[in-house]
Amino acid sequence: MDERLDRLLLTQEIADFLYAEAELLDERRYQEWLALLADDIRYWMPMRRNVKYGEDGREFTREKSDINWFDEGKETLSRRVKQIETGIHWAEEPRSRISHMVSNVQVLAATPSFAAADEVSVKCRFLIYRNRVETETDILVGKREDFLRRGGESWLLARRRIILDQNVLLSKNLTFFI
Amino acid sequence: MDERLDRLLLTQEIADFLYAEAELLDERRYQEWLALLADDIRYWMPMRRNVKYGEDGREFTREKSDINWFDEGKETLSRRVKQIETGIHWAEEPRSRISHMVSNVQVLAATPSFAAADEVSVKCRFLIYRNRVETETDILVGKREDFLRRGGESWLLARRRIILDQNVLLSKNLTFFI
Amino acid sequence: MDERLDRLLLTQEIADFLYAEAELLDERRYQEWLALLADDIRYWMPMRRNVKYGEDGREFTREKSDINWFDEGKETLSRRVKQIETGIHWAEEPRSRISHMVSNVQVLAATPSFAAADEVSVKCRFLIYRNRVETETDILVGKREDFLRRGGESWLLARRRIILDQNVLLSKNLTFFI
Amino acid sequence: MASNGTKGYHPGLVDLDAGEVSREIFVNADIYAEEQERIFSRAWLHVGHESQIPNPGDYFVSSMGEESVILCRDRAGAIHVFLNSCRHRGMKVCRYDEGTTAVFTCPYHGWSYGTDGRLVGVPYFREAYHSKLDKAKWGLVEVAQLCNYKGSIWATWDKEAPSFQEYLGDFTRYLDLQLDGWDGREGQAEILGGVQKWLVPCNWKFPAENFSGDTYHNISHRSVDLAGIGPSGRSRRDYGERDISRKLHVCIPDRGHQTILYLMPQGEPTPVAYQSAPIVSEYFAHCEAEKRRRRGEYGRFVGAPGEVFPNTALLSRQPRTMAVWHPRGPHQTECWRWFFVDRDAPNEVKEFLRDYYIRYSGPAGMTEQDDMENWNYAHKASQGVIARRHPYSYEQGMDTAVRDFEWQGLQVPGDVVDITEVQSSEQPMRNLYRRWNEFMMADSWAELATWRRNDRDVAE
Amino acid sequence: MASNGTKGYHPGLVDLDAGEVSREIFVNADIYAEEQERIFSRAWLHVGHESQIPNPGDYFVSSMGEESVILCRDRAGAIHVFLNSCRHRGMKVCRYDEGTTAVFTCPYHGWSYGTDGRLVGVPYFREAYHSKLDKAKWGLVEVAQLCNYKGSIWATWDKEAPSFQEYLGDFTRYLDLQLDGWDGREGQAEILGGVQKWLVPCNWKFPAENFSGDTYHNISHRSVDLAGIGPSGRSRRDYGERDISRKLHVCIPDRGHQTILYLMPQGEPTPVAYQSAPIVSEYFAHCEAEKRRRRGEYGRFVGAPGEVFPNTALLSRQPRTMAVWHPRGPHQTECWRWFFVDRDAPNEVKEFLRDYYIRYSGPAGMTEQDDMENWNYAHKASQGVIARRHPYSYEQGMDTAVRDFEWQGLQVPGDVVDITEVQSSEQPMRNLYRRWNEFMMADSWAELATWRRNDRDVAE
Amino acid sequence: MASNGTKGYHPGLVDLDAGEVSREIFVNADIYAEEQERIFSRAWLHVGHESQIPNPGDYFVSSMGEESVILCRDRAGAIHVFLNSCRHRGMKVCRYDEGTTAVFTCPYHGWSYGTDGRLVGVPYFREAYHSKLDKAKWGLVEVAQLCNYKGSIWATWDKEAPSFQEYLGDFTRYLDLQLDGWDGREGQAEILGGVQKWLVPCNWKFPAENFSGDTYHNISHRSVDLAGIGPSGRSRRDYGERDISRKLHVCIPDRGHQTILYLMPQGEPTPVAYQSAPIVSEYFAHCEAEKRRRRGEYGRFVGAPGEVFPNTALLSRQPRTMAVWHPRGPHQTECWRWFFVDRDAPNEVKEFLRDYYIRYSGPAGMTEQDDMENWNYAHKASQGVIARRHPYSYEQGMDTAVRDFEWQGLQVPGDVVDITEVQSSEQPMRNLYRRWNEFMMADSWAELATWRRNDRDVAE
Ligand code: FES
Ligand code: FES
Ligand code: FES
Ligand SMILES: [Fe+3]
Ligand SMILES: [Fe+3]
Ligand SMILES: [Fe+3]
Repeated sequence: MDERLDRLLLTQEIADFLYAEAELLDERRYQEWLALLADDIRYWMPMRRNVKYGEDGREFTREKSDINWFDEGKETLSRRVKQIETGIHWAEEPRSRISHMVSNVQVLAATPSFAAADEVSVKCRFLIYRNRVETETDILVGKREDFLRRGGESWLLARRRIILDQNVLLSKNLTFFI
Repeated sequence: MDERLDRLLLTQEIADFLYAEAELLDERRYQEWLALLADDIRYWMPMRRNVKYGEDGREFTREKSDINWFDEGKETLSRRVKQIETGIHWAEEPRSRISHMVSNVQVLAATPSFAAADEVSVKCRFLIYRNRVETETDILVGKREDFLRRGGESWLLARRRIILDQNVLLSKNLTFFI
Repeated sequence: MDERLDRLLLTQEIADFLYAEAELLDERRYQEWLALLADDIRYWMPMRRNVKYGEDGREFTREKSDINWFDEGKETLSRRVKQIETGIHWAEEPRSRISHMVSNVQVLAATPSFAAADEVSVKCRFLIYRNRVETETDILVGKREDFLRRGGESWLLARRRIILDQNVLLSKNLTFFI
Repeated sequence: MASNGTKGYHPGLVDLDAGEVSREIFVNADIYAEEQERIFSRAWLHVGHESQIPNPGDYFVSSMGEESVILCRDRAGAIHVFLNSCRHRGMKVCRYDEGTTAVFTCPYHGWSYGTDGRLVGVPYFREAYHSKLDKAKWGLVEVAQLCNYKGSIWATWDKEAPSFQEYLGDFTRYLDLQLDGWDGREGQAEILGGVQKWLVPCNWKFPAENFSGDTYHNISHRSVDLAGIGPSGRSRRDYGERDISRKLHVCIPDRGHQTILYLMPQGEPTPVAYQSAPIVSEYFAHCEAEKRRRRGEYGRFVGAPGEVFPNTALLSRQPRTMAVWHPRGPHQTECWRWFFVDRDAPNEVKEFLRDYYIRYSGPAGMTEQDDMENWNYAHKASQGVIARRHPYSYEQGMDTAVRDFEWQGLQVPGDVVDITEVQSSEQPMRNLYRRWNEFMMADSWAELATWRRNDRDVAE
Repeated sequence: MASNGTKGYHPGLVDLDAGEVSREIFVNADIYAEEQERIFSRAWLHVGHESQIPNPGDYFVSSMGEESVILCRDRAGAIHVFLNSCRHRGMKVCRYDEGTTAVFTCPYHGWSYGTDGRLVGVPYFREAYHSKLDKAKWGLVEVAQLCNYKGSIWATWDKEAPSFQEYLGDFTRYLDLQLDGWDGREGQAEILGGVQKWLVPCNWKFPAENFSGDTYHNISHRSVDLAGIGPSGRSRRDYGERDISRKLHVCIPDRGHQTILYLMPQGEPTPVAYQSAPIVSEYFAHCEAEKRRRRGEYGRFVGAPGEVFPNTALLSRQPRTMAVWHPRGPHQTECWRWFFVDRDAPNEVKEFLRDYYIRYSGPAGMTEQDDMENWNYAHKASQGVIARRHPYSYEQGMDTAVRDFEWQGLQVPGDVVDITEVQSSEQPMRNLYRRWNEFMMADSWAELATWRRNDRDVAE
Repeated sequence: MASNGTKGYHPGLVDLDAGEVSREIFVNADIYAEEQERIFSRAWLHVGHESQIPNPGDYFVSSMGEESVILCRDRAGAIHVFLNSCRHRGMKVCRYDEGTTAVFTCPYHGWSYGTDGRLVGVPYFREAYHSKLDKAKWGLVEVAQLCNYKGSIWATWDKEAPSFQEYLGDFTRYLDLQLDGWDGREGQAEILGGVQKWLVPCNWKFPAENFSGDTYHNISHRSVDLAGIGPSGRSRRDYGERDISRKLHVCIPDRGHQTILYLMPQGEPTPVAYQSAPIVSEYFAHCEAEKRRRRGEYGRFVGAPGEVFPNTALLSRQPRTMAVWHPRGPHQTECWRWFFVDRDAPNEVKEFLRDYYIRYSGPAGMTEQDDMENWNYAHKASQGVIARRHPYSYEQGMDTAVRDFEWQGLQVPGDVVDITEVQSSEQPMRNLYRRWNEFMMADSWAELATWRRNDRDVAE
């Protein structure tokens, strides 16, 4: 019973973190969002290929050696925020109306334990709805694998792997965080 | 530990309420849905403008003074239900096939306490899928901020603020509840 | 308090099961998915009609007597898996990129009790995003009513009723599991 | 072949003698393309209201036909309407819905335009252009004519078009019902914050003809009548005065404008409305009295849905709104709706009316919802090759309109059908499509200003 | 320019001497528009089955070409097919899929039509119309001809078209295999509840030619063969009789109908099938014997996929279904599929077959899924300017069809290619496009009824 | 009527004397259709890079214009480009993005093609085809000409087209900057794994003209300049050499190719870059020296954005990429981007550059994002009937180009505008549309190879 409860409490805590993060992004509170990122964060979103059955190894572009949609750390992420906050980043000016829907939150691992976790790996599904100017609309859906590390009060996002369910990107840009 | 547990139990209780509410709407059990609304409910859905960076104050139309998509109380909501139930409200006859997806449930505040809450403010994301007649389809996504009050057995919805991520409404009508 | 906690723990346990199931499907681990299905599973997805107000009885095609989108047991489901795994099931070769989003998880009943449940009936909303080849994209949204039975370690899916919010199917095929 | 139908418009498609109009004009892509040239680039279109841009530098981004335009007030206080597209490479220079600015600077290469449309900033003008670019030639494209009529802003792309007043003709008096105060004072209207914008999958002419005065479709609003929406808490959407007034269809031949009009009896006061809300009731009672005083006999006019050709809808009673039906392809319309109250009305009155407007109008409006459902599926069911062979019927009340209609000592300008007893007619739609046909056929405003010829004829 | 290709159809695009057909006829928007006029408004189209509307007032909303139609039974029990669009402003009068009603009342202005299509209700007919509207003229648009052939309902918009029987010609006998009981009794078919409807991004002719008898694409079904789907639990989708019968391609020249046919040996009983399910096995054994008795030598016919020109697919063996390929633009098809069982079959048999049908057919059908994938991407890869320069190949088995084919004392009506040994031919597709070309070229049914001229020639 | 504008292209729309180009050529559907025939099926197009298919049997699925093509290496090692569509019924024969195979087997009926395009497998060839099908005639459609230029693969569908080298003309030297090593060695480029593909809602010519050398839109990148993205950690996207070099617009008249070029001073070494990263800094310093040694004076060339007519973009400095703008309808473009590094560069250098490329380029690229926003809304705001009446302005630096431009003893091939002081010109766009106009007007390559006539003139 206790173990189930520990798992439950941790899962809810992590879910709350992910929801709070989504809240900051959707409310455009980017500086607060940056504060949730570990200094050594890796933010990676590979591209996907159509491959023959059995050749799944070649489906994703490789982190740190291939071209990816995103493959960067906190410095670049901070610059992206800074760019939006210039108020003249035309691709986000006027700014998009965005909702991050996070579902299927699964805590895959917790160390040292669920009862006293310092590090957690969590997977979820996301749907991002982005609408801007008059009728421009994008829907992006996929999976996210996050690695969280306890940092003082809160948790810190130490690594994010984003799997978008697309081949040709169906949006003209990726000016938002996923 | 206890406090975390209280928070957890309340969050789940509120989530259950929101899911049950969605169930009533999707199952077209409108009278039961009305029973979940406080007599003094305020149901507000502003329109959104594209504004210059830094002028966010002008993004939303104002409750009770501007024109909004919705800005009404229980009497009007009841009339809307009554209209559908005439069976000749052509915009809903034949009736739409609707799913309310509710995610990112966050209890923002509970008074007097999480352990013994009488009032709760909760925020979530919604995706409404609406399909009707042959191929007519709408997807609406956004945020909801609800204020719930304990009313006897169950909770009552005392206030709902709906933020739709659209500027020009991409649907021909809003004959459903959000 | 205990009862609320039992309900909470069970709900989370069932949600975890549904998320884990979605994970297996999205990761194309079909054999493991089959292992989650009871031998006597009934997998039913009716078609939907536009009917006059008050004639809801005729909205859905009937299980086991009408034509349905799906109305089958484990043998046929296993053959579907086998077909995909031939690597030459062209409708899934190259394979689709799929995400199952599960939300609004509601445990409707548990027997004999929430504390020691052997059987559970659970309802949720689903959104399935399917993208394949270059730009082909489908979004399917609806409700699922599952009946789960405890089978040794894990739970087993004993019955699934899928209500898709469509009339004319807006996808060219249903080569994936819902 | 008919599935994309006849190539372009030919007059047989609108047959007013037979009272029939072909479905082609609603669903045919070539005819739609012609409409953009022949109607939307030549007619006067409604753009907005001056109260939306009270101060110098204020702007409101509106639409004329398919295109985005900027309604703004320059530093000298003059009002302008510009095409919202940079002259250099076409970039949409203003992508905000409204605001205040000193210049419109293009995001692409930085050309900047004053609020009077002049090209004021060209990066590297001296270096890259060797000061040769003729800035005077490359300002924002401005409408050919603009008119501020009692606060409402109208514009046309055609410099040959007659003045807006001449364009309105005798319809002026009916437009006044929309724009003046309920008490009859000039231009007292104020726009509530928030312009509704939404998309409907139908041709723009479905709402246009509906608001021309479709008195025949009340049956489609039966559900809201049963549910009750009335400001008096009563279940009918209309008012006591109906019982004592004459209900008229008023059409301005040669102009294509038409409206429903309620004509009150002579001498009798307008019945009290909104009894449920004393303050509101008093306000309107007071205004009615004032109106009679100010307007004399014409104070007996009470407005109702009407249409200024081609795509501006009036509704000068509660819910008091104006709408524009922007074409967005043959099969889609973007509806915009402005909401009106008397500037000087008490807040209780404004609040009371606002509540009513919101639940009545637009996509969330219990009344308008059913209209849009009908427009959507009437359009959809008219696209096929067989459907196109069967014209719509506009025979209702053929040849029943009279000129010089008079009742109890008051003459009503325009062609009038008294529908008090007959309940309905399709005279307004026939008036609309007669004018629409003229626009589609005429090659110049010289042809379109038919009344000038008529006057001449008379003169001779 | 070729990207929207040649403007409209010209005969060179179908070159049957060379056995080539241009990709233009599949992807060109102008040709698609012509098809709506020349094919779908002139040919006989399948609408539904009488068992779907057993009682007076019953209706089933179906589709003919791009358009929605109402199949209904009037109070006198007569069957009608009407365009589902109000004559007044075109509103879709019935938006339910099926049901029972006394009248169809339009939601917009309330005109109502009887189940016999007559305009029976016009609000304010006396007042607003002064009783002048000619109601007889404004009833629902009805098809020009309707035929109830053994329970299947067919209709055409063209009054000049020949009778359905004449339209079928010698194909009647093959259609009977679909509509009669398996035991050979007339019109014993019953439709299972639920008509499948789904969208496929391809031109309607891809499924039409596939079901005309594409015996060449079995390879695309290899995965389901490996997975196993057979009703006998065996891994092949077909049956023992294949081993002993002749497999034929049968085409009706001048009509554009074609099918695959299995011809059983003389005297030999049809091999037992469905051994895994004794009741089913017995039922079919019994029916086979009965059929031989009733039909004599023709009882040796066993059906298979076939096509009634232009867009109705037959499949008269298990899974026993009929399908219609509704055009929804040049690049999209809406597929409808009806499922058949013998009305008097035991429930175990119906249940057994239903299971098989569901897992075999339609968007969730393990077999049909791969067909649709091919139609989708064959269409998509044929749209480009270079692709359009390269016609498809239809050379398979050119000039191998014989008239008066006979085997073991039974003559088979139509042009026949015996594919038992050669495995496959493209004679059915050539037959389809020959007829398609005639429809696209001919200006009248006088031209299209080529057989009449031929008969006359013979007579002379 | 103008809403779908003029029917097709006519030369007045590109008026280079006035320095104006009509919006029609960007938004008109008929002109778009003509482009597919006249430009994309006749010009040389970029397909990929040989390093993507190093071994026999390797393939990469690419695109030419609207169509999918297969770039592959046959068993003998020869490189081919084929239309990705089966000859039988058009099925897309290869639906993977890349891989290795012995044959391409069609999923529909199983025809199979060798990696040399020959039709090698036809099921039932003997039985069903009676061995009559002329296999030699039905192989995969292959491009008319293919050229492997320093590892980059180019192809054209037109056998009349001149060789790629002749097509390039004097532009060769600038393409070399893209394909050779930074140290000047031939064809040292390597493609990083992963080709970016994304959709932008604009006509393909917006990116084409932007990459032709739009030196005027830096202002639109102000936000990234402020945020800082530079590889040196500095906030500017460009480099020290700018301060000492001449910045040129180089255009190849008659060919339609153009680029920006930095010309270094004689004798002076190129300033050190990337000081923040010593290894990278050293590498480039070393390469610069090597390049000067190898290329002599031409080593003073430093590349920049450029365009090979019609739709291939070069960027031969960091971020070193090539892009193709595939037309996907008049209103949509599919962008593909390949990323280059020197094959023999140290891993630290490759890694360093890769990071920079990713944050700079493509849909997630902080720089390119703002370009696409501008292309999107410039296109959108140019579609209306009024907008189309107002051409874009291309007057910048008219008549300022010189032939035989020389600086410090080095002559630069092509027409050159020195923009070092004037900052910018629109000569490259004028060069692009001049050639575009020739393609749209000319009926044959005999006409298009204008330089041959010029040479002849000279000869005479
Ligand atoms: S597009 Fe506006 S400045 Fe170039
Ligand atoms: S549209 Fe049917 S009654 Fe008017
Ligand atoms: S389509 Fe390729 S073999 Fe038939
Ligand atoms: Fe109405
Ligand atoms: Fe098949
Ligand atoms: Fe740029």
